[in-house]
Amino acid sequence: MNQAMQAAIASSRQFIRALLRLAWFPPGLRLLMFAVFGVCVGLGALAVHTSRAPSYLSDEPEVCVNCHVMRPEYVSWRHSSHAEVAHCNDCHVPHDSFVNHWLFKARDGLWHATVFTMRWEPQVIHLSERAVPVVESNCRRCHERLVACTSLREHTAGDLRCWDCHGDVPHGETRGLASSPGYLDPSLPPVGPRSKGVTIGGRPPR
Amino acid sequence: VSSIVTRRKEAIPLPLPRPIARWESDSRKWADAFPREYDRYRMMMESSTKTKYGGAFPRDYLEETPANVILFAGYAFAKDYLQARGHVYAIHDVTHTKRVNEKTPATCWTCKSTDVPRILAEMSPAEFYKQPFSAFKDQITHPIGCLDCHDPTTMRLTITRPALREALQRQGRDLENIPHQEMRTLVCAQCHVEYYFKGEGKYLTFPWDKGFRIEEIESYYDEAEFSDWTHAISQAPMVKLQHPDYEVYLTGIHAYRNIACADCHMPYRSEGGVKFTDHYIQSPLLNIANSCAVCHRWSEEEIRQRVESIQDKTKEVRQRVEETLCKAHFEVAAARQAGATDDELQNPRQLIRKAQLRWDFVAANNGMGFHSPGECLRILAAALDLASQARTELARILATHGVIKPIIYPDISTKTAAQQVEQSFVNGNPPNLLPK
Amino acid sequence: VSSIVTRRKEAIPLPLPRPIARWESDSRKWADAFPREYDRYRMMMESSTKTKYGGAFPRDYLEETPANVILFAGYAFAKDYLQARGHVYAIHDVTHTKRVNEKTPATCWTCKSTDVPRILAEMSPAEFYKQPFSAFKDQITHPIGCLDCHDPTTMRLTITRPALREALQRQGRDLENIPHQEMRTLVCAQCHVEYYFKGEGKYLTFPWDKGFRIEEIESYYDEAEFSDWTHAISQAPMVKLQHPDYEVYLTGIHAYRNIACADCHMPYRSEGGVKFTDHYIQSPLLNIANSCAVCHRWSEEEIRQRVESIQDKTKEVRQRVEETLCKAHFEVAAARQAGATDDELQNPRQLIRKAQLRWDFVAANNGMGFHSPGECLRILAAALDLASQARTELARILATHGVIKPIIYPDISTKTAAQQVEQSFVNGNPPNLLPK
Ligand code: HEC
Ligand code: HEC
Ligand code: HEC
Ligand code: HEC
Ligand code: HEC
Ligand code: HEC
Ligand code: HEC
Ligand code: HEC
Ligand code: HEC
Ligand code: HEC
Ligand code: HEC
Ligand code: HEC
Ligand code: HEC
Ligand code: HEC
Ligand SMILES: [Ca+2]
Ligand SMILES: [Ca+2]
Repeated sequence: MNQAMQAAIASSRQFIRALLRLAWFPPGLRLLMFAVFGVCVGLGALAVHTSRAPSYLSDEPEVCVNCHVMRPEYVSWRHSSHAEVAHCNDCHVPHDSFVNHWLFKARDGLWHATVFTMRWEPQVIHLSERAVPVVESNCRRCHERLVACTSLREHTAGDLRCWDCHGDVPHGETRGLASSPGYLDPSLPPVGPRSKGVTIGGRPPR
Repeated sequence: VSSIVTRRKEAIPLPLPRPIARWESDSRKWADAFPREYDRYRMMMESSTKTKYGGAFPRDYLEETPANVILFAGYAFAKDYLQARGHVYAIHDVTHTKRVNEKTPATCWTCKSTDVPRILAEMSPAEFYKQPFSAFKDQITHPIGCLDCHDPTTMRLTITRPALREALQRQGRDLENIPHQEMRTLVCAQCHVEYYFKGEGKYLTFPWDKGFRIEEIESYYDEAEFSDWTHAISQAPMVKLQHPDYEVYLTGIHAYRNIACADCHMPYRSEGGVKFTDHYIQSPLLNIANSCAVCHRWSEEEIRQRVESIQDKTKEVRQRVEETLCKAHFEVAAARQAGATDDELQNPRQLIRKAQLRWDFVAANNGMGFHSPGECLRILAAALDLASQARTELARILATHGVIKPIIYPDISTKTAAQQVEQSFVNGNPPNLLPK
Repeated sequence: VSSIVTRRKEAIPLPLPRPIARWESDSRKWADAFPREYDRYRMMMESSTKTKYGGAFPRDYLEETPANVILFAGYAFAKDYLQARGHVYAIHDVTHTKRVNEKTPATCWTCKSTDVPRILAEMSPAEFYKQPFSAFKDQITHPIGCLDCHDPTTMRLTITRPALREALQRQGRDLENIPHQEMRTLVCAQCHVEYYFKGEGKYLTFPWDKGFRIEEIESYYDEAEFSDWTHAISQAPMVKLQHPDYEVYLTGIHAYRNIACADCHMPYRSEGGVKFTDHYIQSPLLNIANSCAVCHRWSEEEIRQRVESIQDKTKEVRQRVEETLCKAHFEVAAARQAGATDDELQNPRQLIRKAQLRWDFVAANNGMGFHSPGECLRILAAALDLASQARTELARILATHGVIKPIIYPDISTKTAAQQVEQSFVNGNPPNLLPK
């Protein structure tokens, strides 16, 4: 390591230290700024915790019921033949490439969170146009061998979607609020600063 | 952050309701405990909505279809007949219709107010029904509301009207063990059904003892030798069918799949994360997304088009029946003018009674055939057949009395014109119908 | 484990088909490449299946409904009219029906054989159609099979019959860009449609230029002043409608939801881990689990009951129309016997033509109304109205000629009785219909 480099490191250390101490400001303001910053970080952490934002990185279906508007879909899926074999993201996120997978996930996650927080959600939720081919390609991903000998192996314009025939896979025949009994089934896990551990319907998630 | 926290909080159920008085007929008093339901219930004040064949605006059935005036000649429905609007208007409308007069019995109040259950608890139904309508003007002030369908202590759905309890009991139903999903229809079947006033006591009765189908209802009335009025033009003994919504619904695909009135007319709604039953009862076509699209994942436009295409078909065939029936009524009158005897006219009159009973089952039913498209068309076709048979026979009877050319059918192209013709028959100075 | 491995192997796509000759009309030759499809196709040999209104057994329509004999009086359908059975019988049945005689044109072969596409490639359709039926007895030996619907080089669905191509082209359709799902219906629409023989050349033509609805087809025929035959009893100019399955289907809920003929009549089947199209084409009521229950998760019994309740309604109204129409035909004949002129009878005959055309649209259509319940009932109601109008007018015409009592309707309660009556009219010695 030569002199010049050591000097550079030392001066940047100094700079960082000054930055952390907010050395350019008067001490009173310094204190206030520390306080505000602390609150922001705290609130941010709380928001992240409350909305379970990190969980978006996971593929657990329980993540989706973080928002009660996803409850009917969760409940119907939970009781479906696919409950043991396919999770939400197996169907609702592209699996063709790593990039696509995460881009789609990020975009959908941010959009849903925005809609939810802004209370923009419609009374009845439908698949978005963008989502339709994604879901269908996932049906095919798992069942491609089965359908390989029929014209179903490819989708051409005007064709039926898989769920035009298999309408109950996996969300059942009746959608939306009508398909989930009661207001709260399953109940949402408690949230807030004092809540511990996540439970779904009284038991920890898988 | 606070928004996120509130949004999570709102998903927690409401506290238990505060107690509500046993006969609380004022729906506003229920609102403290159930603000969401009440707020939506109040929306029924809206009475200008329109769909192709429905909605809450006061469509004048006599103006829209002047044939109605002829078909009901000599009966109150020829005077005033409007499309129904929201439940909150029930008191206003029954006290303003021209169908009510001094002779109207109290029975007419039965389906209009939350005060009725209380009165019926105080006096027996038989006593209530036989009094005059005017006797209760002061005691009955609250329109249809919470107490009509709910038990205020448990909030469970309940049948408050004796006529339905009695009719179901006569069919051998165990009223204690009615499935919940069926209750979501039966609360409506307290009122949205065909009824008649039995005997001198004007006892409110549903004619279901032989079954719910029109043929069975007909044979019930035939056996009881019942008729509501004698037709002013044809002198046929007529039966009026009123809003047999429940009976028609029972024969449709949705009843077959166990879908209740409330599923379409009171779909679930979510506000702030709470799921509740939408108490704004109205045409589902004004709320397609919530009511139909739950089961039919088509676009709203596609759903509306499909419904209207069903309704258009019903309307088309209904019109064919109306034209044939009007002609038949006039032809009986013409045959009398030509000298035919009551004996000769006995059969055509019976055919007319049978035909119009069928037509009315469909016409008085709400939804323009949607509740059971196939059954409505089948019944209309039967009505058409019977009315046509009457006409063929009348052509022969007229010929026997020397009338071979077509008779003169009066102008009934507007409500006013039709009502003039109707009145002339009612007052005993009908126009000459015989051709020269 | 080995079982899983074999099952997976089975699911690997079949090897590319071995080349099949361009005009291979023998379906057995296709079997090497597509054994599953062929095996199921062979199942159509079964011709004893029965459902309430369908199935593959040779139901005798004339015996079951003797009214048919009267309605088709003077036409080949009064001789012999059976329920269709599987495609593999097409050659046998067309060569054994009494409807074929020396005057039958080759056009009748068009929808019966895989040899037809080859012949049509060799000679122009116009040339083919105008030859006599008998000219091709040796060349046409293979019943309906693979080549009728598939291109042997790509196995894609294809329209092999010029009549459909021409009809669609006249409607401005681009034949190169038909969605795949529609092809799953159009291959059937090559044959299961109303057709007529145009002009002297007996050119096979579908009357769709104004549209697919019965009113539009009627106005097409009226404009072309077309009629198939003159009715032997009423002398009305009649049009025969043949199996308008496609046209009726188009107005139904399933077409509205984009569901193809193949979805119900050729549902997917899975055998050994491979899903393929079931080529045993038959009544879906014989295979409810695969064909209906995939979309309708009800029990088979519930599905069957619902279908039959739709069919019962259609049957009921159909019968009403048949009775009215038979009477109308006889009344025209009676009026002639009483001295009425062709001029006087012009209007009733036109009404009869219109009514029977509508009735036949529903009656000749397979499925007893199921393919479009509402539309079928609407059309039958219109037929009933028109036929009844004819009868009312005929009662007046008869009266003008002194006949006031009901006429004598001959006994047509069995096929034999009806055919005797029919023949007496055909041979010019009809019974006396006038009452004393
Ligand atoms: C932050 C709350 C929230 C979470 C968590 C959430 N959703 Fe949603 N979701 C929504 C809202 C709000 C909508 C309605 C969006 C709209 O209609 O535009 C929605 C709509 C959807 C739709 C239909 C609309 C579309 O974009 O196609 C799908 C599919 C969906 N969500 C899947 C999921 C899955 C899978 C998860 C879990 C990985 C999930 N959601 C988690 C709030 C959420
Ligand atoms: C096996 C595949 C599959 C799985 C697993 C799955 N979905 Fe779906 N999802 C679908 C299909 C297919 C549709 C479209 C149905 C339609 O449009 O009729 C759909 C639709 C939706 C919609 C739109 C609303 C609706 O009902 O049409 C939402 C929201 C949704 N899914 C959320 C979820 C959530 C949350 C999970 C996990 C708890 C999940 N899905 C699991 C296949 C799946
Ligand atoms: C992650 C893989 C996966 C995806 C994605 C998937 N499936 Fe499946 N599916 C399976 C497996 C495994 C089974 C067998 C389940 C069993 O037998 O319990 C199955 C069973 C089925 C069945 C037969 C059982 C039933 O419920 O009727 C149907 C139909 C079906 N899937 C359709 C679909 C459709 C449609 C989609 C897309 C909307 C889809 N699948 C997406 C793995 C998947
Ligand atoms: C499958 C859904 C469905 C069910 C179940 C149903 N209805 Fe309806 N109802 C409709 C539709 C659609 C209309 C037509 C509305 C229009 O034309 O605007 C209608 C119309 C009506 C109307 C007239 C409303 C208007 O604005 O014209 C009344 C009253 C009514 N229904 C009562 C009932 C009753 C009582 C029941 C149960 C016995 C019932 N309905 C069951 C869908 C339904
Ligand atoms: C069995 C219950 C029941 C009885 C008894 C009853 N109604 Fe009604 N009434 C209804 C229902 C349900 C409607 C709304 C449906 C409709 O109009 O088709 C209605 C609607 C009305 C309307 C508003 C629409 C219109 O037709 O102008 C008037 C006014 C009315 N009724 C008057 C009466 C009178 C007068 C009587 C006594 C002769 C009476 N009702 C008896 C159930 C009943
Ligand atoms: C015409 C009948 C009728 C009237 C009037 C009526 N309700 Fe209801 N109510 C129902 C039906 C049906 C349900 C659904 C019950 C179920 O599925 O358990 C219901 C459900 C409810 C529920 C249960 C929670 C929910 O929303 O599903 C409450 C609370 C309620 N009603 C309050 C009221 C109040 C307050 C009023 C008066 C403003 C009222 N109801 C008037 C028929 C009625
Ligand atoms: C106590 C009697 C009663 C009960 C119970 C009742 N109705 Fe009504 N309903 C009426 C009367 C009366 C009217 C007409 C009010 C008017 O026009 O003044 C009416 C009108 C309506 C209308 C027309 C409103 C519009 O906007 O077009 C609909 C729809 C309706 N009812 C549906 C229902 C349904 C669904 C139920 C059960 C959940 C029900 N009703 C229960 C008596 C009743
Ligand atoms: C709770 C479920 C449910 C609701 C809500 C519902 N339907 Fe249906 N509907 C069905 C079922 C089940 C069938 C029978 C066919 C099937 O199984 O898919 C059906 C059949 C139909 C048909 C086919 C009948 C035909 O021949 O065209 C139409 C149209 C229809 N519904 C319209 C509506 C309309 C409009 C609404 C809202 C006013 C509605 N439905 C509400 C479940 C429902
Ligand atoms: C939604 C399902 C469905 C569709 C789509 C459908 N059909 Fe059918 N079809 C039926 C049913 C159900 C029957 C009645 C069978 C019976 O009564 O046994 C039937 C009867 C028939 C029959 C008489 C079979 C018999 O055994 O009596 C023929 C031929 C036929 N259909 C042809 C067609 C053609 C051609 C199309 C397309 C243009 C078509 N069908 C579309 C369900 C369907
Ligand atoms: C446009 C195609 C087409 C043409 C042209 C055609 N048919 Fe058919 N034929 C059919 C179809 C489709 C069926 C089965 C459906 C049915 O019978 O309703 C059938 C059934 C038959 C049957 C068996 C059932 C029965 O009615 O006894 C005979 C025999 C028959 N045709 C003879 C003929 C004769 C003879 C001609 C010429 C006058 C002819 N076909 C012209 C399409 C056609
Ligand atoms: C009446 C029309 C018709 C006839 C005849 C017919 N097919 Fe098909 N075939 C179809 C239809 C429709 C499909 C579904 C095609 C699609 O969706 O792409 C099909 C699909 C196929 C497929 C694709 C794989 C599958 O099963 O989905 C093969 C291979 C096939 N047929 C072979 C045959 C053979 C071999 C014969 C003769 C024994 C034959 N077909 C006769 C209409 C027919
Ligand atoms: C080349 C002409 C032709 C084509 C293409 C055709 N059919 Fe047919 N179909 C006929 C004839 C002819 C018969 C009557 C055979 C007989 O009775 O001899 C018939 C009979 C039938 C029957 C009665 C069998 C039974 O068991 O009841 C059904 C169902 C049927 N066809 C459905 C279809 C469907 C679905 C398609 C398309 C996938 C189709 N047909 C394509 C000409 C055709
Ligand atoms: C036109 C209707 C239709 C469409 C579209 C359709 N299927 Fe199916 N599917 C069926 C039928 C019918 C069966 C039942 C076959 C059997 O059990 O013999 C079936 C069976 C299945 C099964 C279960 C097979 C078994 O052995 O249990 C799976 C998985 C499946 N389909 C997946 C799919 C997928 C993935 C798609 C979309 C690419 C799709 N289907 C599109 C009609 C359809
Ligand atoms: C590929 C899907 C599919 C198939 C296969 C199918 N249907 Fe349907 N069916 C529908 C749809 C979609 C509707 C419209 C109602 C709805 O949206 O649920 C419907 C409506 C109906 C109705 C309601 C009409 C009424 O008014 O009663 C009946 C009954 C019915 N189908 C019977 C059948 C029968 C029987 C079969 C088999 C021969 C069949 N369907 C095959 C999708 C299908
Ligand atoms: Ca009555
Ligand atoms: Ca024809």
